[in-house]
Amino acid sequence: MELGFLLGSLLKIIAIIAYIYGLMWVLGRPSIWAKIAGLVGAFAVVQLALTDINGFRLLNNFDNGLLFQACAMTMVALGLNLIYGFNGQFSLGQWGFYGIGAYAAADITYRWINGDARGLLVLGLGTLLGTLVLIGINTWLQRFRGIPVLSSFTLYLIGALIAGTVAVYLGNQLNPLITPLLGTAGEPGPLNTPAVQQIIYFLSVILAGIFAAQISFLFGLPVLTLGSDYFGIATLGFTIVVNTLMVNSDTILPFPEMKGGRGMIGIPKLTTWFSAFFFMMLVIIIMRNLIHSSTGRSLVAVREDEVAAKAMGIDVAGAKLFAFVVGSFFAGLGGAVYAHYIGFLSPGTFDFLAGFNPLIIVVFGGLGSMTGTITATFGWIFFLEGMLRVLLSQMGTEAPTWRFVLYPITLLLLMLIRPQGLLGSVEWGFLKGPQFTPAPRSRPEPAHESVA
Amino acid sequence: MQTVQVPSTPVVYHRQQPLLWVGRGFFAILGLLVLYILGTNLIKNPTLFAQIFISGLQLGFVYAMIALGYTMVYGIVKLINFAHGDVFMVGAFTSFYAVSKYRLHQWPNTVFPNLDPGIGVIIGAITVILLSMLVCMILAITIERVAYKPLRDAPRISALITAIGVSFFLEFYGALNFVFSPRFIPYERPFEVVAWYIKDGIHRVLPGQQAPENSITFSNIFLIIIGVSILIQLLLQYLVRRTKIGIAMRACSYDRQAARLMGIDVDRVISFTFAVGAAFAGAGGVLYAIAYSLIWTQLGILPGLKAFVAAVLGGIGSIPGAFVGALIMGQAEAMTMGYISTPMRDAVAFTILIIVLLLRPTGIFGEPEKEKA
Amino acid sequence: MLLEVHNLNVYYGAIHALQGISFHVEEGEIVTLIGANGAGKSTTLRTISGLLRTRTGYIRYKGRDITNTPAQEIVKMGISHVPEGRKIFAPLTVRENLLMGAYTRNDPNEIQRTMERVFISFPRLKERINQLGGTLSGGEQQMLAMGRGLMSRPTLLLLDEPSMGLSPILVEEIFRIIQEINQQGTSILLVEQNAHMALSIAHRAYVLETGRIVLSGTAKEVAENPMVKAAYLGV
Amino acid sequence: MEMKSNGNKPTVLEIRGLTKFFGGLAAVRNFDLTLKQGELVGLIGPNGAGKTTVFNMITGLYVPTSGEIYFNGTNVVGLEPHEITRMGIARTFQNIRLFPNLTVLDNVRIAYHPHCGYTLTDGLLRTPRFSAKEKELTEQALNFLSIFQLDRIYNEVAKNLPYGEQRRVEIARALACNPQLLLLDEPAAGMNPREIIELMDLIHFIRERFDLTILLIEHQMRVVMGICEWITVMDFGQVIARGTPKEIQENPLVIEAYLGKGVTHVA
Amino acid sequence: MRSVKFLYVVLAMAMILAACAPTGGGGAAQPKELKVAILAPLSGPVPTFGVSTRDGALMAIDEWNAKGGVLGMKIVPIVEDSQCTPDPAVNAANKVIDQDGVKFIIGEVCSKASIPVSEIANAKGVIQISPTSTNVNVTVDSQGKVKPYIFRACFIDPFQGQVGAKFAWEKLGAKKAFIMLDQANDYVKGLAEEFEKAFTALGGEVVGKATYTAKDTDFSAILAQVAEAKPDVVYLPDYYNVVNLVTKQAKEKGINVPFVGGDGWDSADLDLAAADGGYFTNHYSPDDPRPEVQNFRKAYGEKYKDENGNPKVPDALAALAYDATNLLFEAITQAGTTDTAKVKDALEKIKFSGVSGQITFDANHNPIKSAVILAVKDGAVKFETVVNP
Repeated sequence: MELGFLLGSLLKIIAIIAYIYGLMWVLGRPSIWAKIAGLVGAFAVVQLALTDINGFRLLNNFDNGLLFQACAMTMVALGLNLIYGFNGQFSLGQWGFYGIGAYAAADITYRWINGDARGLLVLGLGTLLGTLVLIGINTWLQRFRGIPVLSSFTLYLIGALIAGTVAVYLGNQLNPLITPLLGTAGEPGPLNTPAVQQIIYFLSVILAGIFAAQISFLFGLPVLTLGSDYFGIATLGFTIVVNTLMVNSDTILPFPEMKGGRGMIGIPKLTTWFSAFFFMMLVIIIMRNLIHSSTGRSLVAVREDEVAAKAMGIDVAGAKLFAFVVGSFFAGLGGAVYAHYIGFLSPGTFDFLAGFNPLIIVVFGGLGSMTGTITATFGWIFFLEGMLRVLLSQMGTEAPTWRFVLYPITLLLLMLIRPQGLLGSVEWGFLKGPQFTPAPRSRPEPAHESVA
Repeated sequence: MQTVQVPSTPVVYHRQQPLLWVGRGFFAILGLLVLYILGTNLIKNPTLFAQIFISGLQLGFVYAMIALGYTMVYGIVKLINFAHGDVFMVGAFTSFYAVSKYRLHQWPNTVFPNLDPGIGVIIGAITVILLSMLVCMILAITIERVAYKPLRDAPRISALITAIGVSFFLEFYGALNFVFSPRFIPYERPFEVVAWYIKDGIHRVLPGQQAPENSITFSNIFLIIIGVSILIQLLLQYLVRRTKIGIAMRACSYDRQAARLMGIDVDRVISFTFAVGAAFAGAGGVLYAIAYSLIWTQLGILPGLKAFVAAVLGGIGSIPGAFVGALIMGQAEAMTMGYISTPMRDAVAFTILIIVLLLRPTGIFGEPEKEKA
Repeated sequence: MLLEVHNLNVYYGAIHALQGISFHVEEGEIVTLIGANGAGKSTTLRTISGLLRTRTGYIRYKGRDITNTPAQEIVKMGISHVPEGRKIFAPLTVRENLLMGAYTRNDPNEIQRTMERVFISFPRLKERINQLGGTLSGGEQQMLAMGRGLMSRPTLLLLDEPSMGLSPILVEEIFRIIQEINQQGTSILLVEQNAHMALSIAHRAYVLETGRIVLSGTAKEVAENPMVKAAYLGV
Repeated sequence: MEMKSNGNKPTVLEIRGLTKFFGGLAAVRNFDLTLKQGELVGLIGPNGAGKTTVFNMITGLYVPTSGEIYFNGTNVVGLEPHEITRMGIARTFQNIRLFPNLTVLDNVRIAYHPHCGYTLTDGLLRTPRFSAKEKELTEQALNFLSIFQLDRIYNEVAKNLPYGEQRRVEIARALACNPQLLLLDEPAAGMNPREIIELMDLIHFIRERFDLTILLIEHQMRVVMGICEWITVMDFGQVIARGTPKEIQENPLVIEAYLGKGVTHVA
Repeated sequence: MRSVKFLYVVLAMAMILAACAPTGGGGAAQPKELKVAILAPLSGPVPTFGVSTRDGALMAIDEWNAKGGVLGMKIVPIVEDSQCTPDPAVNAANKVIDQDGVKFIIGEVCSKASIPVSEIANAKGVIQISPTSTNVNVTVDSQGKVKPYIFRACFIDPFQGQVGAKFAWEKLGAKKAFIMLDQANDYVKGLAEEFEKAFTALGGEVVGKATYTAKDTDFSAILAQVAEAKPDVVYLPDYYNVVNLVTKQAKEKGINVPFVGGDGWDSADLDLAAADGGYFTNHYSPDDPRPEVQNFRKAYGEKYKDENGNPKVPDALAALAYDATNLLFEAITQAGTTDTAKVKDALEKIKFSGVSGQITFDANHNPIKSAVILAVKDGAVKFETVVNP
């Protein structure tokens, strides 16, 4: 009995990894049509498996939930891999940005379905104004040479606060124009049809990502100047501060609908396999295109040797900040997708201890390997939440207490056996960089024959 | 890099940094705000302030005992030993079993019935502490051998992940019913807590009575924690400054390769460092359990984290730094709890940490990072 | 033979750093290894003192096989390695640095006596006994490193680039002391970039090039070899 | 080697009163240097004399305590290192600093980053411009590598290369920054005599081909005396002599502080 | 080469189909077995609550099985670790519902885990009885509509808070109250808010409010505030672990104000010496001579031993889990079927006498039962008074 479940679960993990491999392989085909067909096919296969056909579903709700969690976690972990694996900045703050994204997106859609457009308006205007203000300040600061980081941080902070205030004011002014169209939750207005809700949901996910990115810009600007371990602790602090603010979101922060420690209920469950797949692929594609561009190479150069990177004309501080902001953007997207899958947010989810999970995944998969991160995320979730859960509950009522005893032991063993991570720095198909096979060339004059 | 001592004070040209005042002003305003809050409260009610200060001290000295282990281990192997807080927990549990189950704290009076009970309790309590320290040392050495040593040449992050793994393992293995059980267990103290109050001299608070208004109270636990913590600090200073193994520890943390060339068995020194840190954490665990009289398997997580933050604040790798950092953390938390709001205390503690790091990137006592290129 | 090294092959990852090196040191000799940076001189010393492992070949000391013995055992046997770049313990005082040199020894009186003897060779260290190692000047640091190496009372002293970064006057002083130490009965294996100085005090010399010994002989022979003249002594 | 007359060439680099203190210790004091277009100048002195510190200040890694550094008439003090590099100063390092886990090709392509020819958006959207420029960039990098006879190993990971090739990759990478002024920090360190001869040829060759001004730190007297037109000697952070190789070799101050009595008679 | 890879991809897709079949099929419950899932936080921040809940529920199941099961079916418990955290709880719920085909869930303990579980269970028509989740939104959705399939066995926050306030005002004659609460714990927060409302409505004054977090162990800064504020009563509606810490430290500081709390105090591990002089609202009195109570205590002690081999005394969590499980089986028996739609109707009408008193459900599926006030006095917990809803 147990053996059957063990084999079944193992087979499932292997099948998922094969799925990822197949997807990456087909996306790695040169033909654009093959790529599109592969993408659609990969989406359709799972969609089909999730569809109820005459009472039979290949993947039940349990698998479905794990799948969505894995998709959200993939975005978070890829973001962390960009920051830590590719750029070399040891960050424990990813979980905080995940939480920020989750709460920000949830607030938009929650308010929207309850007949309040302010969430969307304020955050939309805020991210827009904030971006403009940050770019403006940046342009102005370009005129100075050797400006201290703390001063520029203060200026950016003040700018962002002003932008935020203006956005809140404008949002409140504009709100009455839209509100009548929304209706209430009981009687949805014309702008609250499921189709519109999906649009708002997609907007909210993107806005949540941008919002997380902006916060990470403000936080990262001064903190990225710290040495690696110190940076790690400061970002751990960030996660804890964010968690504290979540617990106090209804007392210290003015968001009664988030209900602080009681948890935010009533978030519409708008995440579908399409949106989870869409955003995950979006993150994967952005990340892959980024890494294999010149900018991506400069990020990796910073990881390899900061001093040499400086000497190569790379703006090291800028590159670090860029990776941090993009990584946090991914985390924000992941959080937003997660929030609309689970429909309920509690600060307990964003506890700093859980914040080690993305780190464990990234190290497991192999630092600097996108493939490793993606497979490790799916493997990790389907091992811990899938396999161990299914197996242990088969083994009696006492066994489930062993889940978190077996997990660290597995962690230890894997780390001792493969300290460099499961896949090292291997990439599959699509995720590989563009390969150049140099044409044979006529050799230009060799060095020491031309002189002498 | 070889440089030359310049006899007279050199003329240093301060290069004009534009907009320097903006950043400085921002932090100055923050600082003034904190001073204002603390100052008004001090004037408004000095005894309350003193009372909060005392609880901050107690907290700080407990953190100091744990922080020492973090800072020593980090100094020598550059590893954030996340399992350290759980070693602290094991120390508390060991003393629990010694006291409640085996009545170890009563052995002097059982063996020597004529002994003065006061002295008996003292000897008994010291035995319990020593036993916990010993158990923690053995545990730490085992952890080091099994989980960290094989990864000494691997990337640093691998050892960090195993440290997290060990931490989870101790917490949840301990929570199994046949190990420590997951309960919140009331802890039987080996001796009773006596409180005193200060108002026109020092008086004892009689059981069941309230200390008079506007007085400052403190307990023997507070005195013991401060005493033991300072004793440990002195002991460690002696160990590190005067003994051969202590000097070898410093030598290893500065340059492991060179230390090996001196004939120092670096692995043994590292194990020793883990053991010493764990012993202090074990003693801390016992005192913590005695002070708060409640133990459970996850009790080490938060003190461990706070102590680690304290070590970073003080400049990780520096022993006096860990001590000072712990005291600052203790005060910051107590003051936040007293004057702002308790849930904000982690936020405030970490904000202080981040600000200190921004102003002094390697902590208060940290040595500046070496020159590059 | 005091030290015999035979067919040493050492790898750094995929890089073949030492490609079959063989040489020996007789009792009471100063033997020098010269060669460019990266030729494998320091690697040789580090292999002898147990910091690196060899894949093939053996090292014999006083007839005993010491291949791949841990560093602390090798120090106990009487081989002391003064590393390149001095590697003194900057946060330790001069006295503590010297005590670390005597780590393998236990008798405090004996250690005190050795320390006195070191102070005879390096009187400047005595003046600075309570100063932190990091605050010493370059020359003093080199003296401390050598004094520290002598604290284990070695029969064989491995010196790696003792003249590095020192002014010519100091270099001469250091080399005079090296000769003194040798005359007191300690054999010395000297690795030096300043081939001129090294050859002037050594009895025998080996020339290393990219992990191989390309030339050996008495110091005089080597110094007169035209290839050596061109590559290491020439201007 | 014939001496070129550079009297009327424009000044590329002018350093005035450069001073750097670390704590209370002066690493460099009152350092002056002028480089004219196309010159090849050597900077020598004992270890710790402050030569590398001068390099670090020119390239912006250290901010000088005082003094000015003019590059083509612009004061570069206070600029970020990458800004200085983009103005046209490139360097190599004493202890090779390649990007160890990247291929030779990527090492060079990173140097092209500031003028890669496409924007981040192009890269993210994989526009035709990205593909074209990236191809061009790679071709250019491979051509470049072939000049240094490194094209065969373009796909090797840098840390696995032998020492001499790592040096060449580092020089190639520095040149890929498209500099006007090249700073070489002990390029011959760790090379065997044959490699040193090749290196000297290489330096000559790149100087002609890329129209470079070169400032060189070196201990190998053979290299310095062989290829430099002018030499500046530093000791204890200060300049103690300047002149042609011949003058330097005969300067008693230099002999005492740096070359030692031995050098003259061996030479 | 290319075709080999393509073959591999096809193979992979086929494997997915194959892999999902053995575990994914689910399948309905066997007719002779009744599967009941117990979701409890066996790891995570509060494993002890999970263990008590699981043990309480398992004991009820064993008793029913000993009596021959429910409707002649053997009850098969499925225990899942839900960690008191939303995602694992949701996974656990999905797993038991879809993988194991369970139609009845006992759990979760924490409201923050129960709420997402309740949404899933309700959507699937699976009956969930949470033994201890006090948050209103466990049984009521965000629009204020009751979730038909979700019930709970405990008081909701408002009730206990009001009872506590009434008791403090009337029986203790308190005029000034100090409230201590954990912002992050919705149980504590809910009780504290309701207490504050009720107490001020009665005319009392809340002279201070201090918040702490569940991980705190040092309360001296808060207790200094308490001493400063000189209240007549301190309301501390937290679990016994926090109560032990706070009351002990208060005693040591010489603060002798009576503490008042909620059912979270009820535990064998409550430090009676420290909590001496305190009162708490509870579902039942341990001195209650009713056979339900006495039998339960005895049976529990026989079944579960602590690490010293002494019989364990059930805490409130175990008692409520026991009641919740019994409630469920009672309702199934009354409905005469395992059809959840019928069982839920039976539950709505049920009159059940459990350890925690007579239970009937109100319109929002919250139990209506009387509360008792217990006093901690002279090393024992004593019955003080009954307060009816």
